[in-house]
Amino acid sequence: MAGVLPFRQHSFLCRVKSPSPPFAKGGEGGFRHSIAALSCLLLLSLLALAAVTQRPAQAQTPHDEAEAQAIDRMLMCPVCPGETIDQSQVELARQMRLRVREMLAQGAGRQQVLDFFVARYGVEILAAPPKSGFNLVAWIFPALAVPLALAGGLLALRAMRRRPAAELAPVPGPDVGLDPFLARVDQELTVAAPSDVPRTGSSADG
Amino acid sequence: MEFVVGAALAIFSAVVLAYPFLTARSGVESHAPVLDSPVPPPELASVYQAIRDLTWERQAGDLPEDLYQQQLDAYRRQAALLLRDAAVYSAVVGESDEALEQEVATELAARGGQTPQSSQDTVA
Amino acid sequence: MSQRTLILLAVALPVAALLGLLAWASVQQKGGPAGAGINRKFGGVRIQPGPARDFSLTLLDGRTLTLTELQGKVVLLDFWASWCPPCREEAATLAEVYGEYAGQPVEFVGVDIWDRQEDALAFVEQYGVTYPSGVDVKGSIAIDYGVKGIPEKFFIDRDGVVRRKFVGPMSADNLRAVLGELLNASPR
Amino acid sequence: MAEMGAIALWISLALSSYALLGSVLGQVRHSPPLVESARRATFLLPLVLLVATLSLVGAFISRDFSVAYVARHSSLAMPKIYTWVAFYAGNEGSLLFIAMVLAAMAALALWLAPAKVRDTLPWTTAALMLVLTFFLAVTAVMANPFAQLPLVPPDGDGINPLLTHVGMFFHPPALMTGLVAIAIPTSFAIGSMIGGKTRDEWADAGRVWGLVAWVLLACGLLLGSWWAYTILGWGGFWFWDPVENAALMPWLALTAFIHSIMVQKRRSMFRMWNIVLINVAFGLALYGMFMNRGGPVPSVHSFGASTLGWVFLLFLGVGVVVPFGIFFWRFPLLKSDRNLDSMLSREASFLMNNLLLLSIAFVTLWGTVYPLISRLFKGQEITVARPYYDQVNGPLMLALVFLMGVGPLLPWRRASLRGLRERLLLPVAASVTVLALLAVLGVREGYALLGFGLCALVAASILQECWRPTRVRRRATGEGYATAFLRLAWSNRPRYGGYLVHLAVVMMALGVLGGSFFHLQRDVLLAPGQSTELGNYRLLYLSTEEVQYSDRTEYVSTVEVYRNDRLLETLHPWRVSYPAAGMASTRAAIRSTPVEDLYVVPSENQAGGTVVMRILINPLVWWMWVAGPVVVMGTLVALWPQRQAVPSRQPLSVPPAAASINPARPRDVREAG
Repeated sequence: MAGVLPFRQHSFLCRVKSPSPPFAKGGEGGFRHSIAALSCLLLLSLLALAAVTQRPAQAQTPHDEAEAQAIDRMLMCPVCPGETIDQSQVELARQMRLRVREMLAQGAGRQQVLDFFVARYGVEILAAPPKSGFNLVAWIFPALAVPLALAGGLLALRAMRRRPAAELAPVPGPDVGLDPFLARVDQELTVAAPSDVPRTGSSADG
Repeated sequence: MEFVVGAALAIFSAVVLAYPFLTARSGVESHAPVLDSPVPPPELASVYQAIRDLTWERQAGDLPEDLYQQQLDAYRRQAALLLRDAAVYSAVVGESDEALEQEVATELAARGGQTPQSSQDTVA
Repeated sequence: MSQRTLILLAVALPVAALLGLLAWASVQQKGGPAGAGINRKFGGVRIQPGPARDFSLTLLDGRTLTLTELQGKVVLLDFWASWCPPCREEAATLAEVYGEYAGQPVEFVGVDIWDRQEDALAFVEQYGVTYPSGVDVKGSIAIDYGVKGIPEKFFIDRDGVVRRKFVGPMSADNLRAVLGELLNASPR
Repeated sequence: MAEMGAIALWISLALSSYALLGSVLGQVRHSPPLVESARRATFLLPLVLLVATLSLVGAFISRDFSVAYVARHSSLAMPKIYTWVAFYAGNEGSLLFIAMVLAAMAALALWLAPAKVRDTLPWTTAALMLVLTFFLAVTAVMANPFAQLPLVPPDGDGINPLLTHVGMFFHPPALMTGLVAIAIPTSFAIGSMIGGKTRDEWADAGRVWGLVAWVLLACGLLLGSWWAYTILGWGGFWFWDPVENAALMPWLALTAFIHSIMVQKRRSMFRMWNIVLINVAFGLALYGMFMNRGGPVPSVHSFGASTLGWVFLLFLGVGVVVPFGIFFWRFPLLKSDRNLDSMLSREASFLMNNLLLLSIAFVTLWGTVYPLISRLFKGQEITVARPYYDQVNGPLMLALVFLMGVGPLLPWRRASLRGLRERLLLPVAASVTVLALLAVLGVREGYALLGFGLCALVAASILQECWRPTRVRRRATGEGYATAFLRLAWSNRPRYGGYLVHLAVVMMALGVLGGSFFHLQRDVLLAPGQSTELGNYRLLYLSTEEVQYSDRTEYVSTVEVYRNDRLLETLHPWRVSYPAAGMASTRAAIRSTPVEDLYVVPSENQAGGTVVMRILINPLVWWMWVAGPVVVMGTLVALWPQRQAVPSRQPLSVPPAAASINPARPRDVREAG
């Protein structure tokens, strides 16, 4: 029936080794196939392109300003819980942003600016804990936990695989008198889904 | 005024809640779920669904014919086994007579160390 | 151990630890999140004593004051703003206690932050503040002292070392106690 | 009005306690009337709570300031439309709201429960009622919205100005409803475990209600981002704030659950795993509620510290320990019927996706508790905010997007390597092409490149999965392409609904990538008549109009946007200052196109019409908001009831040959062995 045809074609597809132009394949199906693929590609590339067109424009912003904005996002505003000085509109945040720019203009580097504020406000001024000392714990946990979880998942999968697949293995229990029930299964499947009748042959019961 | 509405609400609730007890005492048929005639086991639906899935996947060209046939047969057999067990079970248990059901359960427990699934074994 | 016990332990231990931590943190928690930089309640803040950062402040009368000028005196550095209710609450007290220490090696400096010049002038007038005060326009003094809310006070001893930090409105008795302590600690 | 509400609240507390005790006792003592009576109580509850809700609404509308809650959250100046928002603006009202929606959803869930779970329904009822009783008890005893003031004030305090935004009409209710809706699939799981029906009986109800909670949370999160984007005035939409995380974590666990429950539905596998997942989601939801209501981590938009914290901590403990206790009690019954056929199968990819999602959830959880750990062991205050989460969760999310592209290509049971290679060909080609294109165009951020490449992979694989079976079906049936595709999708709704949601996720990913890697930002001080440039735009600031109201001053600015000296649009960003509340709120003016957003927001108004503006170009963020409706549509498609291949109900006759057989089911034999 219908299921056989596409199969051939796919094995043909498989022989196309390089991931190069999808329209290399012949046949009406392949052609349509590639149209769909192309349109998808086109859309995505256009979108990405749109994002990228901003790149040359970014050069218009002085380098220091981009850097200052990056630093703004690493410093919390001390008087408003949960906001960085980039986000906050209070006076103190404005003054801190100003100080960041002054320091950069005087030639300070990113780390120096951060250190300056840590010395005055404590580490909690940093939006993320520093990757040193005890605070490494904050960073190590995800780095350890995630591979462990994935490894655990793989182990669990292996354990689930160890026994032979139950449904394909002979089910314990006698098969006496199964035929009438098999017939009923076929009948119910036919009634439930007329269009997708599974083809069942007499070879089915064992 | 507000207290009247509140009281009315409380009385209405009480009546609705008391109704099942009243009907139960006066012998009117209770609304409690009754065990009706042998229900096909719930697993059956999922096996049928699996078969439809399988068919869909074969139609989509995901499955080689031999693998499809092999799995289809396995599923059909599983469904048939479920149907047969349900039929046999209901034949033995009869009209869901609780005493009989209990008897079968104990016998089974003695034989295989396993009780059949029923709402009764949850209470223990 | 069976699979069940293992899983049980793997779930129970972290959950117990988490619940314990949350309970501990809830006990610890004082007051709650600070509201937009206003310290309504009085309290001491533990600090590492260290040399005070120098600053220069343009006072309301136009003169310029630097911290080095005050070397040898016990200095109370008070951060305030005219719009802040607890600052208003303690303003008269501060002015009064300042008067008491006239003639002793004690100086108060009022640093007005996050505020406007004209409001500051009105405030000083209203509460009879006589000690040097000025507006920290760029906020550089506040940043140097790590001010997180107002009112906030720093006590600097006669050697120029920051000894104490307090938040919230301070009572006259508390003020006298701390000033006395610092005066006695390093008599010159 | 207030008395009636209070009475209704107490009646509902009595009803829910009765329903809880009644269903447990009725089940233990085999008393069908008691069980039935308890069931009726669950249907009465929404009705009684509706009375309570309406009386609070009535108190708001009639400006009854003798009710403390009304006085605190509304004022005479407040437009009546904001009653809806004021209702849940504080602890008391939001708890009543939660109780109301939980009661309504619980009644609906119990009413619609499939026959398969009927035997264990009383236990499910008990679990649901336990949750509801908790909320009602807290509302009635500790945070009663109907509490009266001894002296009636002439006017109320008014509503928090940040809440007067369209997003606030839907974002908090969606989040609260979503969080509490997780109780429903959890209760079905708990009910079936207590009742010993540990096969797949609960899988259908669990999936449906899991999806409902999931889509509600998704909408809540998106609307919250949109609100933050338009009103908070910093130009971003997500900050990994503790409150945002509180909703995100259960949503992640739910995402894992709605994938994994499909495996149980289709393949009778992952039984234990699904119960663990839904319990974890529920636990995380309770953790979120605890954090928002008096938790030890401050946040911009939490309800603030209160004594409720302890009660919610206790409830968190109970809500985690009890379900897991039941799980371990029923552990031996929860073995799956089937084994995994192959590591290279959809089942396996689902498990991996689950683990990734849970990893993100737990890393986020770790981030929220780390400050406490630092305080405990080092006595040092630490902030964990966006840069941390971006760094630790970013790679995980990319991995998730990758799985989203590959997972659907894997068939159930077992994939042949050859087949997989065939199916990966096109998506990988698409991905490589996009990558190459971007690299040629000069994109150098590794993350952004990888992200766009993975988006292409997912989009291409989804298109292929729509296209390939359509073609096959067309060949077989001779239908047109559209008909073939629609029939195909309709015959496998969970799958195609899922694809639609995946597409929406790709859109969101585009928004996130564009917004975080390619945005331009500038803060400028502008006097009227001055202009500034950003990107290809030139912005001319004309003027600011100042409007005084009794409680606020509104500053509406006019900015003309030019590109290549052509006027594109005139924008009106505005800012409102509330001197009494010491607050200000802004409304950004956004020129939004699929390519990029031009975002203008005034952050300070100075004398003489001078204004400090923040101007941003945020590429692709438009897609983020379009994704919302697509998520809802996809979920609706997936939820649309599937016509099951229902086993017929005709009596099962026993053929003579079979009558002599031992009725023990084969599976039982297997499990015993």
